[in-house]
Amino acid sequence: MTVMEQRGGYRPSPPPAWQPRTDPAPLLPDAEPYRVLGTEAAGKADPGLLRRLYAELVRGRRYNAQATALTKQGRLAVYPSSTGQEACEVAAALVLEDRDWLFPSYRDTLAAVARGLDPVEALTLLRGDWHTGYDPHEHRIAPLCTPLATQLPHAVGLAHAARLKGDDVVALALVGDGGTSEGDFHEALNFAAVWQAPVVFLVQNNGFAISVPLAKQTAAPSLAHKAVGYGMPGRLVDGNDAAAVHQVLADAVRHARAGGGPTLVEAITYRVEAHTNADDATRYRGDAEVDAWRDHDPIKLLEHELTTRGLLDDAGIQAARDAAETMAADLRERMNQDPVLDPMDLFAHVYAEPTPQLLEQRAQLQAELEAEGETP
Amino acid sequence: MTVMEQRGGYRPSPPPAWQPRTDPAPLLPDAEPYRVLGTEAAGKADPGLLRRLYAELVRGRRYNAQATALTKQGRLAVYPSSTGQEACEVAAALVLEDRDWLFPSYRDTLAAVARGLDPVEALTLLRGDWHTGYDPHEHRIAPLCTPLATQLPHAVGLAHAARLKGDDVVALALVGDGGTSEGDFHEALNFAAVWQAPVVFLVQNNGFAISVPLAKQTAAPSLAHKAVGYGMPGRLVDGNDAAAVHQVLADAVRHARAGGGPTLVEAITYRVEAHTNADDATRYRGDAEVDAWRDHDPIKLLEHELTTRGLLDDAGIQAARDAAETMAADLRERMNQDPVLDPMDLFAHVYAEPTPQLLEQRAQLQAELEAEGETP
Amino acid sequence: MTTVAVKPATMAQALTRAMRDAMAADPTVHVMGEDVGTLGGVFRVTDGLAKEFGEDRCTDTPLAEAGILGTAVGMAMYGLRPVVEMQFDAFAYPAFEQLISHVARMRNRTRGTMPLPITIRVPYGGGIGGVEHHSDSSEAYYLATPGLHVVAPATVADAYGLLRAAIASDDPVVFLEPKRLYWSKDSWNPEEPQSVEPIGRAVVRRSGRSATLITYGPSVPVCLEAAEAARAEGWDLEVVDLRSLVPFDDETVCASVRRTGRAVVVHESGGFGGPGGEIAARVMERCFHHLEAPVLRVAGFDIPYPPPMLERHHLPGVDRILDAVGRLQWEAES
Amino acid sequence: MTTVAVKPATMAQALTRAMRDAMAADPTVHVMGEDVGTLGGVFRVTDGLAKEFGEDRCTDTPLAEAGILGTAVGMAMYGLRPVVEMQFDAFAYPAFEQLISHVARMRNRTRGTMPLPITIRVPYGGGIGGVEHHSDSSEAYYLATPGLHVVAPATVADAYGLLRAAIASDDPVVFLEPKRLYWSKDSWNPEEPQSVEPIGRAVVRRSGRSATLITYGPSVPVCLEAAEAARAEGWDLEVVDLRSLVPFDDETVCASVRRTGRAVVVHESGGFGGPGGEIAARVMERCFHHLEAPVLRVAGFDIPYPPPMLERHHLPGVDRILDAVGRLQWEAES
Ligand SMILES: Cc1ncc(C[n+]2csc(CCOP(=O)(O)OP(=O)(O)O)c2C)c(N)n1
Ligand SMILES: Cc1ncc(C[n+]2csc(CCOP(=O)(O)OP(=O)(O)O)c2C)c(N)n1
Ligand SMILES: [Mg+2]
Ligand SMILES: [Mg+2]
Repeated sequence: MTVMEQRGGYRPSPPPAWQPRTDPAPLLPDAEPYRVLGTEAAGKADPGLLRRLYAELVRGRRYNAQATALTKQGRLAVYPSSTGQEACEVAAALVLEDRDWLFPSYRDTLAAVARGLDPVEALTLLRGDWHTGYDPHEHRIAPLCTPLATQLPHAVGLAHAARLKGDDVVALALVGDGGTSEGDFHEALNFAAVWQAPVVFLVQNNGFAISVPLAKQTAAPSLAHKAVGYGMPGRLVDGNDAAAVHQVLADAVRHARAGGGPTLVEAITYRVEAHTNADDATRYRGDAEVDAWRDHDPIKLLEHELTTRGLLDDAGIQAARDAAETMAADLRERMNQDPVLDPMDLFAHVYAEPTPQLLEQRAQLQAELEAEGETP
Repeated sequence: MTVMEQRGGYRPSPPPAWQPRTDPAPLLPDAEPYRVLGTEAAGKADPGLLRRLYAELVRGRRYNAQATALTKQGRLAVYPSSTGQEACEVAAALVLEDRDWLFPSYRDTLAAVARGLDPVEALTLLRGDWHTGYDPHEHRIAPLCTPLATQLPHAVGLAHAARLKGDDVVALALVGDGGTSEGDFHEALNFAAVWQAPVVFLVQNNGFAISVPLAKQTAAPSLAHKAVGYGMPGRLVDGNDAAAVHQVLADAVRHARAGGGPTLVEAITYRVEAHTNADDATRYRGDAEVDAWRDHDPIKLLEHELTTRGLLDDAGIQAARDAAETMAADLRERMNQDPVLDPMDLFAHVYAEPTPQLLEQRAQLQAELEAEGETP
Repeated sequence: MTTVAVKPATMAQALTRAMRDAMAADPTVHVMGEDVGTLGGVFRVTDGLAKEFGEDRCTDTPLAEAGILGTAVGMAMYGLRPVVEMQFDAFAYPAFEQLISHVARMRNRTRGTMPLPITIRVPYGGGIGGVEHHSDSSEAYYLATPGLHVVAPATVADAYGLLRAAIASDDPVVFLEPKRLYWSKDSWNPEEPQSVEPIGRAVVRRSGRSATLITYGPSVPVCLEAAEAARAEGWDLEVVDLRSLVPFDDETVCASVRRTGRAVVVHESGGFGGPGGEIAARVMERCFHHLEAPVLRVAGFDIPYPPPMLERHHLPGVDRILDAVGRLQWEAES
Repeated sequence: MTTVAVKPATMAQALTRAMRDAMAADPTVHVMGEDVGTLGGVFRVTDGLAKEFGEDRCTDTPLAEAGILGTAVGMAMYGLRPVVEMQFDAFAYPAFEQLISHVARMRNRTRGTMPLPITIRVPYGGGIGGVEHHSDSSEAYYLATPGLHVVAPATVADAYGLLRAAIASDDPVVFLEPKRLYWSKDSWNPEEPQSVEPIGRAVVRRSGRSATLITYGPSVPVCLEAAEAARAEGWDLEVVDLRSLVPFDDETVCASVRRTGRAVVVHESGGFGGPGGEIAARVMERCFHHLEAPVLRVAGFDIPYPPPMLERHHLPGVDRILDAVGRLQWEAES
């Protein structure tokens, strides 16, 4: 074939199959975190919900303080506090229906408690008597997850399975800013979007992954911007504004329930305390930063709104505090009792039926304990 | 503290630390893949470069055909052809300086060959006599990488190390559309952006990961949109337009070299042949789709441009074809010779010094071979 | 009754049939992985399942192994029975954190309230001329992970029976499919009703008096061949096919070794830190006074899996097995 | 000369010192990982390095272990010597594909032209009351991966000497740091010039005639304690500290067992498929006719690592070791 023939016969064509699959514009988060408290939107919020959020925030703050105190008394091995992040924890719990599932990370015992889990059961992992202190099916709360971001694909799989079964179930998964760097975050979000699974991802961006500040974690405009790369909407919210977090999550849950697929929500918040009681935060951050955030406090914000609008008075505040004290006293008392342990549990749940090898080992331990006189 | 006191003393403050870290707008890819051939931009392109690209495309197509033929003759264990994707392969090779590094995936032997690697060395992995048939340092080509996306963090680390050393080195890493779903893709891009490493990621979106079409791989507006979530620019380019791919990559390389950090480029192309010679593509796609893409062929596109503009005549076309035939004949002849194998190589490179255990095993094999009379 | 001439089936076909039967019997069984749907898998082991049961039951996933196994965990939490295909052994590595930290431990973590009945199918082992990363034997990693069952069939019938058992198991099972036996055939008749083979029972594939070859998966046919060849040397070898590495059938293995007094463990996986050490140590612990010689091991070398043209030097073959048998201190015999 | 009273240092301090000295001696040594910079690591083992050498030499990475190890591979390709910290053993699992498919194989893949001198520091083992995923013993995975060296110090001096050797090695080294020995002290004097301890040599920590305890890492002090306690029972136990699992020092181990005729392998890692099987099998293969009894194993149970309040039942302790020694068929003695 000569050049002439070619020139006559061939017309360059555009790439055939390609077209933008979705319009990115609606996926992009707003430039500023969404806020309700102190804005006009607060007027439209349900006062009952706001009061409920307030009561839970106060209880949550007290719960965090009590759990931290228990580490000092040697009653908890370790406690990663969510003080300062209560708005996220509480909103995540309250936004779900009973039939929905919550996938907490290791820091989110409060979300589990706010959803109705007995605080003692929530703290079993951190006390050290067993890994997960509750039956996940009872409150539809997956085990508190220690390996970061690994719970996210679980949430996607569960939501997908529910949808396949035709059940109206949404999964809400919590993860930290640090956790977004893990490959599992990426794979989970991608699967969710491809499967259009009814799942909501809530990133609590509390500024730090232990000592590592967000600037060393990502160069993205915001973590919510990651959503675009999966084809799901990204939303930014003030994570200390309980009303805003609740509203953004409620929208995302509704969207998922209606078959609209997953949403990524980034809540801007702050870890006011150290990473855990074992951490020394002065090594990596100054007091000024912490103080600034203490001012933008979730309880203060909501209390201000409620009192200003006459929805809460001193009696109401006192009632919330009393309820929190009751919870704390009960928790303190029950955590001060030594848990009853059975060493044979080591072998009881490894398999549905223990292997012959495990039975041998069980017998060995049994004999040892009998020799020690530990068991009858 | 009473409500009144609080109301007087506390003013809600905005979240203190947060601000959008970068403006997302310049990171977003254009709505349409960038094209040069057949557009005004072609007039500004360097004719010498276009002719060089053309010669390499013709040679590359011939190389692909020859390698596939070698599988039929049992001279290659397997060959994943890049027929139809030559524009990406060739542009990736030509855009780099000698001191830069190329990180190919398993499909990218052509990119390595276009960069100057002996085709026989490039094909060693697929012939089966050794894993990597060349010294990566010689041409600064990392080993062809089989586990998908795992080469991407390598590219980031190398580029980062070069920058730390003060060397002017850019790394260009190739990956497929399927590979973007792996966690390593995510982690590599994030590290690159946080470190502002001089690295360019080229995704060859050829429509399929073996049998799985892009629609089952991602719901994103485009793969280039993933860049936003890392805070790096995303670029879309017509992957069959060699001039466009070269230009977009050249811009990205220049940007990286100048300290501007990484870029993600998505090239829209098509895998015209089956996944490998062992694959049966009729199981998952129809002829019509393939035919449409055959029309939007990288060689045809560039040939049309060059001939239309009088930059190439029949003699030039013939010269390119002849050069390709010479390469193919040489490759055929050399691949038809049995490689010389030394079974003792199995133990030679596992460690800098073989362990005592390996020395024992080496002696065992040696004895076996002597018993068989295989070695002197 | 009429007798019908039946074409013997391959192991691959038996595996397909096992999944098909399981899916037909139990709507919670879901197959998932890379290319398992439309294509039917790169080894065609899931061929036809998407067509018969729909893409929701046999799903082409995105290309991400941790994502595949991680979402399977979530599906199992909700009551499904995922059967996951890892395309090749080395491509299961990205999923190791999900495997070790969750799949193997979720039941234990939750005191049995959240079992994960997941089957992880891993085409494994070498001998197929595959390029790097396509021929690993990774069972050592699975063995050392409590909470997993680890199974490897060697016959067509076991491929069916054990895969049915794996899918029916309430525990996670790593199901190792010897790649180079995919196209092997034996007397298995696909037209007959098939039976489930309980996990955890070794079987004596060949009786013998001189010594025991303890093996599993792709090395079983090699050991049977070696046993045939050994007759010429005057050895009558017994061959034990473990079928399941976890749980381990000490009873069958030790009964054999106590009878023969000598044993060689044979597997393709690397020797150092491989299954053979565990097996040899167990046999020694339990049969010490019956042993006429140390339990020897014939295994792959302690090297990365070799390129195709050199793999035959790496794989345990008949000669290497006979050589080991010859070193079982027969001098002491008379 | 004046004698100065020197405070003994902890193992953590010796490790810090090893990195500091290596970084000072060789500008290509780079430390990287989660929280290793500003914080100095969650165990403070990298304390002060970022301050002394700058953040480019001791870098807080994003939170992604595959990314950490994967970028370290690239850095090593360019001539650096990365020292990677995995925050806890179980958090190395996400990096397994990079470890197995690249770190362990790159030298072999490229016929030695692309060595990867990477040290992977893994705080490992239990006994510190850590919640789930913080106390694993993962050495079985590393042992079964040809191309890696696997090292575990048990003394402060070895922590220094072996880490220096690991960093200087042209091969990748998985360096297992027994978490519960981080705060242990011994006679190591940080003011003295320190020496590098070549990788691959076991050492007899205590001589004895009755039987050999073969061990490493966190179980070394436990075995020494057991050996002391055993005197009351009339046993004089020898304790061999392996120090390096790969390469394995068959010579030292077998010399000891040939002397004593009896051996127990002790480690925290799970028994089934754990290092003990390999070690017992090797000893049997090499010392069969010297053995008065089977080589026994005392290991962690084959269970996921237990919660803190139950871990003492899981960990091999003095009693369990003595019990095993008691089962070494002493009746046959007289
Ligand atoms: C896979 C994995 N790597 C490392 C760790 C150790 N680790 C525990 S918490 C933590 C920081 C988490 O940061 P972020 O995700 O922001 O959550 P936050 O602690 O702020 O709630 C790290 C590194 C872990 N748990 N899992
Ligand atoms: C980690 C990993 N998983 C699976 C595979 C098997 N595999 C080889 S190629 C391929 C498809 C790759 O698709 P894509 O990334 O789009 O590249 P392309 O083949 O189109 O060039 C798969 C699944 C692999 N090589 N590595
Ligand atoms: Mg955080
Ligand atoms: Mg592709």
